[in-house]
Amino acid sequence: MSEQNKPKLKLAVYWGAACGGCCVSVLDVHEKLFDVVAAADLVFWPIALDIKYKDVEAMPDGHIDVTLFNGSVRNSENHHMAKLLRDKTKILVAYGSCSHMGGIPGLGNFSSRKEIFNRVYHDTETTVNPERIEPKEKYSVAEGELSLPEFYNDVRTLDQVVDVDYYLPGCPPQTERLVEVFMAIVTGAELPPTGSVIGALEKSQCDECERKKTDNKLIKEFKRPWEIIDDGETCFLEQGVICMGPATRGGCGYRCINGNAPCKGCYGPPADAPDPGAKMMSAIGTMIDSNDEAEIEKIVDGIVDPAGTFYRYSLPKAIIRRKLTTIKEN
Amino acid sequence: MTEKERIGIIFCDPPGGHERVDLTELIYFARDKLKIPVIIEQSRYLFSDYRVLVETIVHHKLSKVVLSGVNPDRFLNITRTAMLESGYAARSVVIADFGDGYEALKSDLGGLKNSVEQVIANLRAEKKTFQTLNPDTIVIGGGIAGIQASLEIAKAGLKVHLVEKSGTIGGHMAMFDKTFPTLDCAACILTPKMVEVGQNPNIDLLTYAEIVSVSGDPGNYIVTVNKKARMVDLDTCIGCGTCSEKCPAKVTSEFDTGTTLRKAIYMPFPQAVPNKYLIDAENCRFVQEEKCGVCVKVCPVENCINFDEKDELIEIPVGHIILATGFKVFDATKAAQYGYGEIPNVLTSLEFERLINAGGPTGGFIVSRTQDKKGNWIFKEGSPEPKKIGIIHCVGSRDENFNTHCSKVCCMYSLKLAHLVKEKLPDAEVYEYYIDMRAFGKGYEEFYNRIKEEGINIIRGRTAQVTQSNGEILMRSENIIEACIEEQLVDMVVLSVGLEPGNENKQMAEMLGIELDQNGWFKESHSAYLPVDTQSPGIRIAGVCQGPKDIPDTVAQASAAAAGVIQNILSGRVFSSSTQSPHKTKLETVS
Amino acid sequence: MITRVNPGLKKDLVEFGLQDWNDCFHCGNCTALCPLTRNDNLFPRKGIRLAQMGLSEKLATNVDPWLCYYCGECSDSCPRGAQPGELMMVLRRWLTATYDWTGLSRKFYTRKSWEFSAIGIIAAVIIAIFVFLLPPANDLASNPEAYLNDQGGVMINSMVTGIDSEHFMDYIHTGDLIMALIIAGFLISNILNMFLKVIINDKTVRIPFRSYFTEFWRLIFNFGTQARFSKCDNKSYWVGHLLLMTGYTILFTMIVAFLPKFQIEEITPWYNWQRILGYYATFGLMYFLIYTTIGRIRKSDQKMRFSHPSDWIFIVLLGLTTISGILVHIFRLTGLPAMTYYTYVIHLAILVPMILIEVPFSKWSHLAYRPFAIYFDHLKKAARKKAAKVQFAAA
Amino acid sequence: MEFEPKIVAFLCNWCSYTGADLAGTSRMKYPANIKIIRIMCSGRIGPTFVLKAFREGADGVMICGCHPGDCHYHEGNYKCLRRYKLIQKYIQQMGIEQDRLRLSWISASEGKQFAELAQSMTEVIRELGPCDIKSVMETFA
Amino acid sequence: MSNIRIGVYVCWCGTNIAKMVDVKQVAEAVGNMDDVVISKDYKYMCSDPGQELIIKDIKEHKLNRVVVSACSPRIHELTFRKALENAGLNAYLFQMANIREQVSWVHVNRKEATKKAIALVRGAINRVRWHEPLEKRRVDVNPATLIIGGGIAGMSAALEIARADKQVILLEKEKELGGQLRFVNRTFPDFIPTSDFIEPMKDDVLHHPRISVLTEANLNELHGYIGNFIGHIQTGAKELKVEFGNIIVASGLKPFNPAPMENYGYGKLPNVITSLELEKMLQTGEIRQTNRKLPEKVAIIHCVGSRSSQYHEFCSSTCCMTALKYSNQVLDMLPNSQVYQLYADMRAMGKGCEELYTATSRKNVMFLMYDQEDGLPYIRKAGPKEDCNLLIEVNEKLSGERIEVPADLVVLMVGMEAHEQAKKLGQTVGISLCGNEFYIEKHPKLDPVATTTDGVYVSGSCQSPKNISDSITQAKAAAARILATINYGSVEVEVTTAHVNEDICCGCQTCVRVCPYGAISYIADDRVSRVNEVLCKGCGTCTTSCPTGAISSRHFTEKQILSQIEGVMLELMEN
Repeated sequence: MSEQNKPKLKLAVYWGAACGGCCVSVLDVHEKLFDVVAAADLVFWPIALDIKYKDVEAMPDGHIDVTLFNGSVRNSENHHMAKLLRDKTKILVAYGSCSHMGGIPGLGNFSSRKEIFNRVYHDTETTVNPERIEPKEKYSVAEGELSLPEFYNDVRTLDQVVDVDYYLPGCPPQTERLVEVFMAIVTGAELPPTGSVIGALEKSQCDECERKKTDNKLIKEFKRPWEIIDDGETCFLEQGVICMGPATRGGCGYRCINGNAPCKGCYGPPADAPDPGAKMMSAIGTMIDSNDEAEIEKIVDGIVDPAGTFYRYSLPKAIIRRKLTTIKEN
Repeated sequence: MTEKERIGIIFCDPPGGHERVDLTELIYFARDKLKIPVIIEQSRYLFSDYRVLVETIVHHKLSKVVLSGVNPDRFLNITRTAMLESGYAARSVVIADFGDGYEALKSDLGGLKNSVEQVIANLRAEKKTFQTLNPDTIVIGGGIAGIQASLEIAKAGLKVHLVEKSGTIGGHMAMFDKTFPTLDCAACILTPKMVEVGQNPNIDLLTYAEIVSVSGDPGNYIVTVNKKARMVDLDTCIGCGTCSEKCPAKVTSEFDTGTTLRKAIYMPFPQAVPNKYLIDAENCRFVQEEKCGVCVKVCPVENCINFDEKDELIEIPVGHIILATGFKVFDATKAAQYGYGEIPNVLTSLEFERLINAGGPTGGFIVSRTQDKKGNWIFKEGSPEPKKIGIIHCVGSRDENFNTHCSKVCCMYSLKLAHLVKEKLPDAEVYEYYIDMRAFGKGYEEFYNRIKEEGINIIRGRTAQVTQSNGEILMRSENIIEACIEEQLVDMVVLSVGLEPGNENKQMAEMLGIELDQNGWFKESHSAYLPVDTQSPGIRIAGVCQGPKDIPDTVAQASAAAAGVIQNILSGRVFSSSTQSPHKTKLETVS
Repeated sequence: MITRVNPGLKKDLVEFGLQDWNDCFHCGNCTALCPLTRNDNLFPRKGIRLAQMGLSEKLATNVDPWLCYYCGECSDSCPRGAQPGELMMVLRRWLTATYDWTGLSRKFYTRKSWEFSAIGIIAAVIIAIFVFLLPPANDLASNPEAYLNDQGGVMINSMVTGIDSEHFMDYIHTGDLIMALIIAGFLISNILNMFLKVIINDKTVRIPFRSYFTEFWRLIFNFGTQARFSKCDNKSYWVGHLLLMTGYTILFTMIVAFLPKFQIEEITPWYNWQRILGYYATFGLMYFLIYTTIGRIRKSDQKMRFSHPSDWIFIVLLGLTTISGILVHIFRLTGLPAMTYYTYVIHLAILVPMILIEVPFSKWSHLAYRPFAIYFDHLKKAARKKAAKVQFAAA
Repeated sequence: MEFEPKIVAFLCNWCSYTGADLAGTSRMKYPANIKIIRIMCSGRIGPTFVLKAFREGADGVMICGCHPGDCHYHEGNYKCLRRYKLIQKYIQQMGIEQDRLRLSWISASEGKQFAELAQSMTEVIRELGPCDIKSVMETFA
Repeated sequence: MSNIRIGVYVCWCGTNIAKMVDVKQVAEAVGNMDDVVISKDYKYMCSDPGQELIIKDIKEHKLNRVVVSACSPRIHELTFRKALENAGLNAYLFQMANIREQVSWVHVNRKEATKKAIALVRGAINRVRWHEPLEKRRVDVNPATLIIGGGIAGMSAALEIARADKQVILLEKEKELGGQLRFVNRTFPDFIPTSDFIEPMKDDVLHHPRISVLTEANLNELHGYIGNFIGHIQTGAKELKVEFGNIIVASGLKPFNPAPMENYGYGKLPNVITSLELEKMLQTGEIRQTNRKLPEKVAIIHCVGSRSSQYHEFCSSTCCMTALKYSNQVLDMLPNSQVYQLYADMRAMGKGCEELYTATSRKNVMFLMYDQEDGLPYIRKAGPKEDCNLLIEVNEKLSGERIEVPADLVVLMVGMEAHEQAKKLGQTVGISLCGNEFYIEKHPKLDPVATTTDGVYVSGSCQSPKNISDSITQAKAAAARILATINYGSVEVEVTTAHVNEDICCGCQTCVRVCPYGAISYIADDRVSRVNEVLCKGCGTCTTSCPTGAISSRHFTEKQILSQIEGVMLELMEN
């Protein structure tokens, strides 16, 4: 009875630079959606509801109780909406790897805006653009001025532009975790301190990974997953395959590992390792089994793309979060 | 000691021990004449079980036991063990041997009586009681041996006085550049130890001090030390060096073996411990002529420099003495055929050691000695580098004209020096002349093989003569393996001078009542078995003052000497058997 | 070629006066110090080594000991007190015995009784000859004036009687010649033996025939000058030795070749060449004798520290010969015919054994061996040089 | 104003820091651009510190440890060497010249070598010019 | 973190710093940083008044962090830590900035130097903010000691410790004590019968109430750490579990077997014997050939198996002198015989040894030198007509001749080599082997008896071949270390160790192999790794290798160092 009397939670879901997978993961609640709707009103969700930005702008500050913001901040629109939703929301949740750590769009930091434009609008083999037209932020037509969001040089995570209350990692986050979190909010359970990662384990993957682990982590040659005959049981690292598991939070359900693929790190680092790539690089460096300089170099060369490997989901969050040369072209 | 000494005599049964012998007369003699309270004549039962022996000793409250009879030394060990167990020193067991067996009872009873009487008299005459053992130790000499021994004892929580005659500890090792065969930098491994000595609260460091006299007995010595006037207050000096900068008096530096100059107020070397300055009174203008005093004016600390300071005699009561006085190097001027002192670029190995040392006169550059404007021969950075260097082994060692002993370390340090030359001057040619290559220790032979591969000419044959020839130096030797005379022109000659006993050894030995061997090193009490003990219990020797040795052996000896001290103090029984020779001497105190 | 080591040689060498040579640990100090040593003649160490190992054949081939003049510096600075210089001396004795085919030399060196007996017998024979065949004139003592010449000196050829006494001088001269022949015979045969051992037995060299002549001057030169000795650091030895050498040679030549020229009745004036030469020789001998005797008694010097009996016998014999010779001369000049006769007999009784024994069999023989050693050594060098040249040309 | 490189040097406590001290006590001169951070062992140095230094505006980073075989902790310096190679590869990918990061072995007695290293590193960085990574990262749009 | 109160002190060091660095400016520049309560400069911080100043300020201003910017921390870090302790503050809440060795003494531009000094001080301030109080820790030491090996070294060590009234357990794998010295009858250079001291020593060891001797015993397993070891000892069929605080390994060595060296024909030719066989003959008092005749010529060949490129490269150190000893003993017994010594270099070092060499050379001994690189001596049987049994062919180096040595008896001075069990024992107790299979010591110069495992010591010939007195010296040295720790009752262990945050550790075990001290182990039950902080020396390698950030190094935490980097790099506001 009392629950019915309580005002329903106001919920918003928004996507920045994202693939949409996160929104799908919200949809994946399936029949539980009814429970959600029973407890909350969805006040803003561009892919599902037709609510305009100006409607949101019209909301008083703190109107929305919870916003799930997925996607990273790639352009001025993302930036604007992040700020807007921050103002309007009591609890802003960075939902999914992209808003948490930059995610796959974050790999855009290996290139500058100019490089990206060149690739997309000129260099791609299928592109026919003899006039070398590029998107413009403002374009005057007869009807007036048209505008496009500004494409930023840099991809940022949500918390690099606004304050974030909670992080719900994953690419995409596990739907079960979302439901658990949501239910916790609804039932008014005591919330963890702001800034916490929710919906994931404190410990990293290895804690519950079922593969057999020993201290024999000595690597003479780095291998790609297809280069080994995986017995399905031995720790990937002990087989020479780089697995981000030790530097990645558990809670994802080990889907990759269960599917005999090493962890790529989408769930982000445990609490004391803010830069999982650096941590993993450090650990992997230690595992190289040689004291001879030339041999070490040879082994290191076996890692084809260290930056991409260690920072697949977290580049914008890394200590050095973008490639250096790009700005010079701007 | 308040409690009266209780002496017991045990007559040991003859070996085999079936026949009983009549000891009546001896027993009466012992009881009535010698007034020995406890006489045990049936020993077989006693020695059958160690516990019985202990019980008997405890029961009779024996503080000393005389073992008599035929071959009583059979039971010496067990009795000693029992005495140790009962809380007495092992030396409280003495032997009065019957010699040829019980036959003597009939033929030479008078002689037996005499011998027993004498032993007892000796025992009673021994007034030394060690129950007030002083747990402090004095270590004489602040080289690596003294440092190691002091640290070892101090780490056991015991008090050590470390006396060093120069202004800093460190000894010869501090002067070296690298150590063979690992080529560790000597300073890198030594200075932390020196700092540790300076900081250890259990170590009372007395530098610039000399031993004047020693009195007392083992366990309770009084050592009189002359603390020479440093004239700089150790507590307030902050080691800033301003005084030294301004001091006008220059003298040759002992630390750099005369290759550089130092001031009259100086710190022996930058890493010295204590890291404080001192005034060399003999060369100080103020002390000598009462003119100058500039150091006092520039010193930023008030009352730090005090010219009125006088030498001070202090008495240090200690229980043990460890001698670690080290060595002096052979005076190469004595070997006139090598022209040392006449030919400027003939150096001793110690000088060369300073020359290649990064902290040395040229900052580690190997250069020839050149003449400065005043005509002094000095090492100066930027002087021409020698292109050919000769190294002569066994200078002053293995030579009847000087020292017959082998100095043990010269072969290895010469190889090391050759290596360092090659390292610093890869194009230089090095010629080493040796007699036997004594690469004896761990990793040494391997080091020798490595050096051989570095392109150093290692020639068997002792250089007979070094002469000057048109600005170059001519070394004449026989290459024994190649069977030819080698006349080698070089730019620099390094004499691998041997080690000699220190000048003060003789006086020290007299003062302490210990012996020197024929070469002048302190004599250990048993060459194989007791390498760090001396004839005098309570005095131990460590390091090169006992005989030439390398650093690891010196360190091991220092620790071993410390072991004896700690052991004595820990056991509370002062001079256990380990301090004495196991040789048996009849009718004397055996321990 | 493999050689067997023979520790027995040591015992042999001890008999020739060997001291502590086994102390040597082969540092090479002695060789490097020696101003005379060359790459072809590494001594003393090489010799010590061969001796220590008992390689006697190699030693016999080796002339190095003769090239050493025993300045003693090597022994002085030897780090082990091994007396390399003295060993060279011992080896010279041993070599002398080795070259001597008669075996007498070995006996004289190793058995004192043999040497003394030999000296005694020869002296006795000389004295016997005089006593029985050439006794003094009957009135030699009672009527000395009769035997004086105008100048008041003794007429030396008239002081004997006996058979054919007027040919006294001829007897003596003949005796001298016989003596010279004997020693020449022994010496030459010994030198031939030396040649056999040093040159012929050494299979490693083939002496080019020409060299025998081209190198011959060295023999003469070194015999006359002792030039090598002068290279030793202490020159005073060389001076003494040269004085001795020349003096001795002069006297020897004079008595053997020119006796009739100066054993004459009249006294020649002092500036006569014979007398001047004679005085020079006497001075030379006396200088050497005094110098050596004092040195050996005081053991002042390394080379004089160890005195083998043969050294003393040599000094004593030479000394007595010289002194008796001087006395003969003085008695002659002062007109004491009887004294002249007796000292003359004594002089001969010492001189003859000395020359007969010392020259071919003992110490004095080095007079000949040394220059020959140098000669042979140069022959070998020449041979090696040629061999090297041939090899070089072939290459 | 001339470009003054900012260089962070991580020195192991036992060899290199002592070596740098020796350079000091021997009054050897080297440029003031080097700022030293003491670490117990070069084996403690990982990408985090290096990247952090670049991120905070360092134009160059130096890592110094004991010579191979001399490590106070046996083989921390080898661990460092392995990581160093990997970091080198990574920073290159991130557009930072590899010369900006240098690993050198400096023993406790090599004060002179340290001073020379500091000198040469400074020159190399001066040649390379400033590392803009800090400003680049701060530029958002 | 709000209650952090930092005091900053900039030292002039007389003119040493002040001449090149504007110390006042430094103090001012950092004075306005967050949490900095006071910032002062003073002439001599290390002097007593300087330290007093700090103590006074700590009390007055309730400082809880202190930064001193002066000389190298290697010189005065301890001094100031003590000052903090005197003021009642934990010693580790302190950081030094080295502006003397790293600034004033090496730079020439005052402005630059001042700028750098400010940066360094800022780094220190940033770092000290994150410092945590650390407590010094000690572990208790079990006063019992385990000694492995009952040779001269093991026995000496045992007696040394037992005589100080401390318990010793002595393990010997053979039936009786004595080790290699059982086979040696006299010492060099003094010819003292070894029984003179070995026998009394054995008696002492066997009788000593403080020594438990276990013969035919082996150490199977070892657990624990310094002061607290537990060993499983196998004696016969029994396995004992023993607790002790320290271990001395004195397991000795074994002689080289010359059988594989064909040139010597050992085992094939009669009358070719090893030094040990000769020693046995000397012990029985008879030296005889195989056919019972007395030998007249005895040849002794040195360096058999030692100094060889094929067998052992190292020098066995004692054989030269032993060979000289044999020469004398043989000549004493057979005065008319001839001895030949075929040696390479005569290594007569040590007290009295050169003198023995000289004395020996004066006897019937012929010294012949050979060089292994120039071919080894070759022994063959002599013909029936020869006056000897064997002939040795060799290139004699001192004469350059190829010679032949006749001999009736040839003695091979076999070198020494490590025991075959050395490796296994080393693994059990945690000592590594060096290239030649001997145990490696902690530091070849200054720590010749300790090993990299605390509480485990080596002594005697298991570390490298040694003579008697050196073995005994080493044994006593090891005993000294142990007695010192026992006397203290406890040993201090490293404060700045690593530790694992078990809430984060995922058990990936990357760290386990990284630790050079074996201090980290994986606890399977808890699925985490754990650091044994007694063994940890605080190098921090594991911290850096931990991919989860679960391990941190005390006093060198990630936060501390990263903040220091930030501080050092803070741009100075240009004036």
